[in-house]
Amino acid sequence: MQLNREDLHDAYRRMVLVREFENQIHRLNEKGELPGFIHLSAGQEASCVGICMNLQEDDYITSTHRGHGHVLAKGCDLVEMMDEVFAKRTGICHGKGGSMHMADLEKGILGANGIVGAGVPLAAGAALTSKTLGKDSISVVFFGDGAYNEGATLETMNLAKVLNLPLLFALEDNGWGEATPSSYAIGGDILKRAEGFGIPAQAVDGHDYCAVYEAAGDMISQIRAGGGPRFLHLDVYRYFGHFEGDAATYRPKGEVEKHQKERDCIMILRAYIIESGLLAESDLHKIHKEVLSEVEAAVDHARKAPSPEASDILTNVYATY
Amino acid sequence: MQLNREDLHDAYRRMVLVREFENQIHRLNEKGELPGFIHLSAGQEASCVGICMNLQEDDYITSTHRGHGHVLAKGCDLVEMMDEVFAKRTGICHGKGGSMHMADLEKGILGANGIVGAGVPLAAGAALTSKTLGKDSISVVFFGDGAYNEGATLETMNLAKVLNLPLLFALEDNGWGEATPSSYAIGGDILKRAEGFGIPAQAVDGHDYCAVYEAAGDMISQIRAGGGPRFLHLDVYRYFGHFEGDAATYRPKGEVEKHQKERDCIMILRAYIIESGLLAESDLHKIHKEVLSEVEAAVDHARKAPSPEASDILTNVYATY
Amino acid sequence: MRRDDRVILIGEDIAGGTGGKGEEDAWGGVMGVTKGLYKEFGAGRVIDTPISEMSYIGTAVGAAATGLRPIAELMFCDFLGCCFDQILNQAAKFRYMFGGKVSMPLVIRMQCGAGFSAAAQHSQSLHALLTHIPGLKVVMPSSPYEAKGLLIEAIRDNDPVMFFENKLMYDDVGEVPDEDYTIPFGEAALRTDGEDVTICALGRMVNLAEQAVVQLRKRNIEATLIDLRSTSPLDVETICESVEETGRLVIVDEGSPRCGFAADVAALVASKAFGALQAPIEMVTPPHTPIPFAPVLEQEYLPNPERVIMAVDKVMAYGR
Amino acid sequence: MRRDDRVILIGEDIAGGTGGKGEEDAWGGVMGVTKGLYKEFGAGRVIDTPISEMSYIGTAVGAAATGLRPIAELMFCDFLGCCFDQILNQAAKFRYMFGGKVSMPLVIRMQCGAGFSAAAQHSQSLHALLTHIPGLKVVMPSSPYEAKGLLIEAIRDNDPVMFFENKLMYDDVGEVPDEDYTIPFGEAALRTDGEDVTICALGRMVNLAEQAVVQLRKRNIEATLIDLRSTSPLDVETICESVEETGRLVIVDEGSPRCGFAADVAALVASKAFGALQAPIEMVTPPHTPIPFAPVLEQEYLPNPERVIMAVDKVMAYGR
Ligand SMILES: Cc1ncc(C[n+]2csc(CCOP(=O)(O)OP(=O)(O)O)c2C)c(N)n1
Ligand SMILES: Cc1ncc(C[n+]2csc(CCOP(=O)(O)OP(=O)(O)O)c2C)c(N)n1
Ligand SMILES: [Mg+2]
Ligand SMILES: [Mg+2]
Repeated sequence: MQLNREDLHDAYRRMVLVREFENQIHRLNEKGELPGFIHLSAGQEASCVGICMNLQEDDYITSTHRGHGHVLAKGCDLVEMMDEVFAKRTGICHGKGGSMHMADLEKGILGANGIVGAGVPLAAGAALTSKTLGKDSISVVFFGDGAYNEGATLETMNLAKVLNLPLLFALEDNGWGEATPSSYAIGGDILKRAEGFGIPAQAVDGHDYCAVYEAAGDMISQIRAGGGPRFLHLDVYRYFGHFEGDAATYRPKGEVEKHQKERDCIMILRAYIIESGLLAESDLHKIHKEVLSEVEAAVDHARKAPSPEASDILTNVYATY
Repeated sequence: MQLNREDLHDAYRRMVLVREFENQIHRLNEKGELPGFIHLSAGQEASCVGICMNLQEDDYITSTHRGHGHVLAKGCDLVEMMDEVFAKRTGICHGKGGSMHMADLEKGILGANGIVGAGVPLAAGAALTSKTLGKDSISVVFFGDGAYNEGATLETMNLAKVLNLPLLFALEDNGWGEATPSSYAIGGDILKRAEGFGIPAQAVDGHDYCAVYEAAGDMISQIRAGGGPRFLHLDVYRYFGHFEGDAATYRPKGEVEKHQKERDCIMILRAYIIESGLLAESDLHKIHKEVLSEVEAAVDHARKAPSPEASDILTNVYATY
Repeated sequence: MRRDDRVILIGEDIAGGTGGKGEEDAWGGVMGVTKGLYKEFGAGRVIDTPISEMSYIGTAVGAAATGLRPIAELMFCDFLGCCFDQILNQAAKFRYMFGGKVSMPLVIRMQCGAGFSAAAQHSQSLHALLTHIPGLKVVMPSSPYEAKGLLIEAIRDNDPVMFFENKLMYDDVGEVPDEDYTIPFGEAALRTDGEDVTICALGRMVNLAEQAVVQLRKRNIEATLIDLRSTSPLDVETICESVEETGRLVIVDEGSPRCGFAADVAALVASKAFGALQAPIEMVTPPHTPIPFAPVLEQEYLPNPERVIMAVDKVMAYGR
Repeated sequence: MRRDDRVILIGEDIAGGTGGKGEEDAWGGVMGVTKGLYKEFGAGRVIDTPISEMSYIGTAVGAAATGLRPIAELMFCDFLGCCFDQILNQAAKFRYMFGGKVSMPLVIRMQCGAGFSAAAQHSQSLHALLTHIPGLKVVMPSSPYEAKGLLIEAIRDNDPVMFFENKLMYDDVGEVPDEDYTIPFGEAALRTDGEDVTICALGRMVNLAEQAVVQLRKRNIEATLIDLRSTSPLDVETICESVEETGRLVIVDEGSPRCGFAADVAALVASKAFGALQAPIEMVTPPHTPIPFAPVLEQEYLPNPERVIMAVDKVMAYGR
């Protein structure tokens, strides 16, 4: 695999953007500035970015309750997203959706989703659109280890196989569905289950951006070529609790810190880039600084942005009534 | 395996009973005597009887829309069943259920079910009761190839594995879900899918009573011993249309007749019994005659039985209101 | 479908036989409604699915959000339980949750209605459940003419339309023009016009109420019979205007009574046209029980013209 | 659970951490309601499940039919969409379909309610959907005292009970006796007694209506405030008796208005106590929209004491 300088620059920037967006949200939430339920994905960046770097603008994704990374990586606008978590009228959903429902259909983003597993058939639908209209676009469904046990997910693995849909199943296994370990909740073997539905499946280290990028790239080319659905199992780790406020005592003490020190996905990519010589430490530093000020600026924007008007409550229920 | 004379006698009788019950219903329905949707299982008898011959009275089963065979084999009363399809007050559900909802909780029969796949979690529930109360009883869920693609089924395969429930998944693959072939609707390999959930799985020729009896017997002992769920794939064939009234033109012409001539499950058992010398042809003939007159008598009973009273409509909605 | 190739059909056995060795278009849906479309449009646009309602309804929802105009068939509305999330939380809410940035040109066709002795799991009329959900449109035609006009409207509409077809009406015969026409939602139709009492109904209940109206006319009771056509949007105006004239309201509905559609209309009138009401509102519905199998019980369960007449007599007698 | 070992708990993260390397009873449900029970009763009776609502709710249904008394937790009632068939077609109908030969001692606990900015998929109050289904009982407590009495009643009841807990009320504090007591379903409680107007509500809405009642009293308007406690069975008698006295009815409900619970009560009164009504029935509910995320919109969405007062003023002003 040969990653070029530009791609690496872009990938690194996106990963840092997701990370800093999440860190910022965490701080804002602790200060009590943000309403609603918030699920952060910090730690899992190599997965969403590694996959989305393979996608075209007209490809589709569906995401989860833990969706900031996916939608940022696919191209949601940072400022609009920040406005949305601040519940502002200028937000990407005009303040009606919030953290769990970020969407941008024009960029192929069918939305984060508060219902575990619900994004899976929706992504199959987007894939059916591509197939029916003869487009070469594909769909990616991001879902968690917990969602792997939902009927909607399992049914759709079969349906996607039967209809030979251009769909990548991206299972982000962070080891937990809320407080329940995936080792408890998933019966059998993860890859064999997917293969049992006739879907070629592969595991990849979700902390290693390059490995994700490559594995997803291979699968996506196969899918784009009409090969039907593929299944990618990504081993990832989330740093914060299940949602903001979760003390996460179900994890052994020190696990997070150990992980951050040894297996942080940004750290690993950073080391790779520097070793490859394609970008210098100072370039990465600069990216980081730029991202930080972008995020800061977004927060400023969001704080000042107007709230929805009371009358907005009645709009957009129907296209026509 | 050593099947004794008594068991074979009983098995043969039950299979013939199911067959003649179904044939009778078919004729009655053609004459317009029966209300409602009716799904017949004639042709598939070795499966339900071969499995139920391994069950105790306190074991549980759940069944499907095509449930006459399952519930007869598990011990539902013929006369009460006939009364029920005739919509009589003396029916097994007092005329409120009909063909699709035959149940007898006292015999461990949680009901036929009009919703494809719905019996699967219900059977898991019965298995959970056994496990929680420390009983050695187990549950069997009968379901079709079509039901194998339902979320309720797939979720429950995982749940049963995770909770290590005493549950036998009995997939009766008659090749069709309504008019859709299982070869089209099932992605991947049937056994591998079950194994992917961590459930030991095996296929058996569902036309061969002895093979079914033995395979199910092995699995049921393992389950009873606390081994957790098992999965049995039974290849079967239905003679009538999907429901009464279906011309079944999706099947190639002559397929049914060919099957009846070459692979009929009663014919195969008959040949085995005679060859084994345990029962004579005349014994079998006698069984057949007895069953026929039993079924006739049930029809007579049902014809004369009283219809429900109008006031019955309001009873049994709640235990207490 | 000829007019717009973004229109697709998706469901179980809507062709019937896809991939098999026998006839590939054997069924055309469990009632043969879509028969022949497979032959004309092929497996790419008339899509037989595995028995996986959550998945194929969700697929239709996702397809609708991304540019197709899917018509999904759910066979029996009783199966809503197997795909409800995709309707309740996805199709109905996408447009609102996403700030109006998406359209959902989706139609879900499904059978409803008792009378075939199909028992508790194949006879329900669950339009009230869907009417309760903001973001959905809910339609139930009362004749072949209405069915065509409302279905074409549904296909061209950009919101999720839940289309109920009473299974007892597939054999109904009626005048239907060959050409395309649409019937707008939320505009009720007057079947009969009379000044003594207003009767509101939907779907097959309209025809049953009409039988009552004919009987009543012989006794010089003149009823306005309103075919509501859609429950969401609902033509509240026409109902209230009629009640302003007649002062009496009877609602006939086949759904369960509690939090049902009859109650919905009654409540609207009791709050918006109370001043005009001269008698209690009468609701003719089944009892609050599951649907029994036995024909004698099922007939007891269903509304019928006699009960409509009794209800009218009751409101006419009030206060006189 | 101490009293009867057939009582089990089943759901997602009701222990929280089962099988993991950290704390095994980390959560006790998403709101910590069942915390501690795992330690007392163990994994055999406090059962963490995979995220598979259809399956574990169905498992609870099957277990209830065969002798256990399961209390399943659905976390948010919004997730009804993922297990609806087992409630609509199985739990609710078993007893009837099988001719009375089975009991279904099942409780499903679930959160409802907006006010946490949890947006459209985590804030709904879907009691009307379940009230529409014959065979279910539906309960919503209005205080800690009520919650305990109604929950114990639910556990001992032999029918499927759908138990709604408003997520804004988990921190409410109130007097709760230590000993066991039960509160029967279908018997409403009078919070206040007054002769000018009847106000009916459920759950959190009772408390909100009480604030309105206190305000109204200052203006010498005396309201009877009825806490209905359960929607199915419903205490129609108490409602109608009160309306016979006051002649005026306001219903406050957090569910969607169309085919909702407020409409249900209004329709019952408009048909059964019409003669007593002196004013249109007023319903205070959210608008017919999904639930918005932004707090300003969510406040606009929810009923509040001011709107209750406005509704009372309206019915009081009528005809004067
Ligand atoms: C249908 C449904 N069931 C349960 C929940 C509650 N819930 C929200 S997130 C979550 C865990 C999901 O686990 P996983 O899929 O592994 O995603 P992760 O949170 O680890 O990213 C659960 C149970 C839900 N939102 N929807
Ligand atoms: C949830 C649900 N979806 C669809 C149906 C309609 N239906 C009834 S039987 C059937 C086919 C079932 O196929 P299979 O499981 O193979 O059983 P078989 O009829 O072959 O015995 C279908 C689709 C149903 N009853 N329930
Ligand atoms: Mg996870
Ligand atoms: Mg089959």
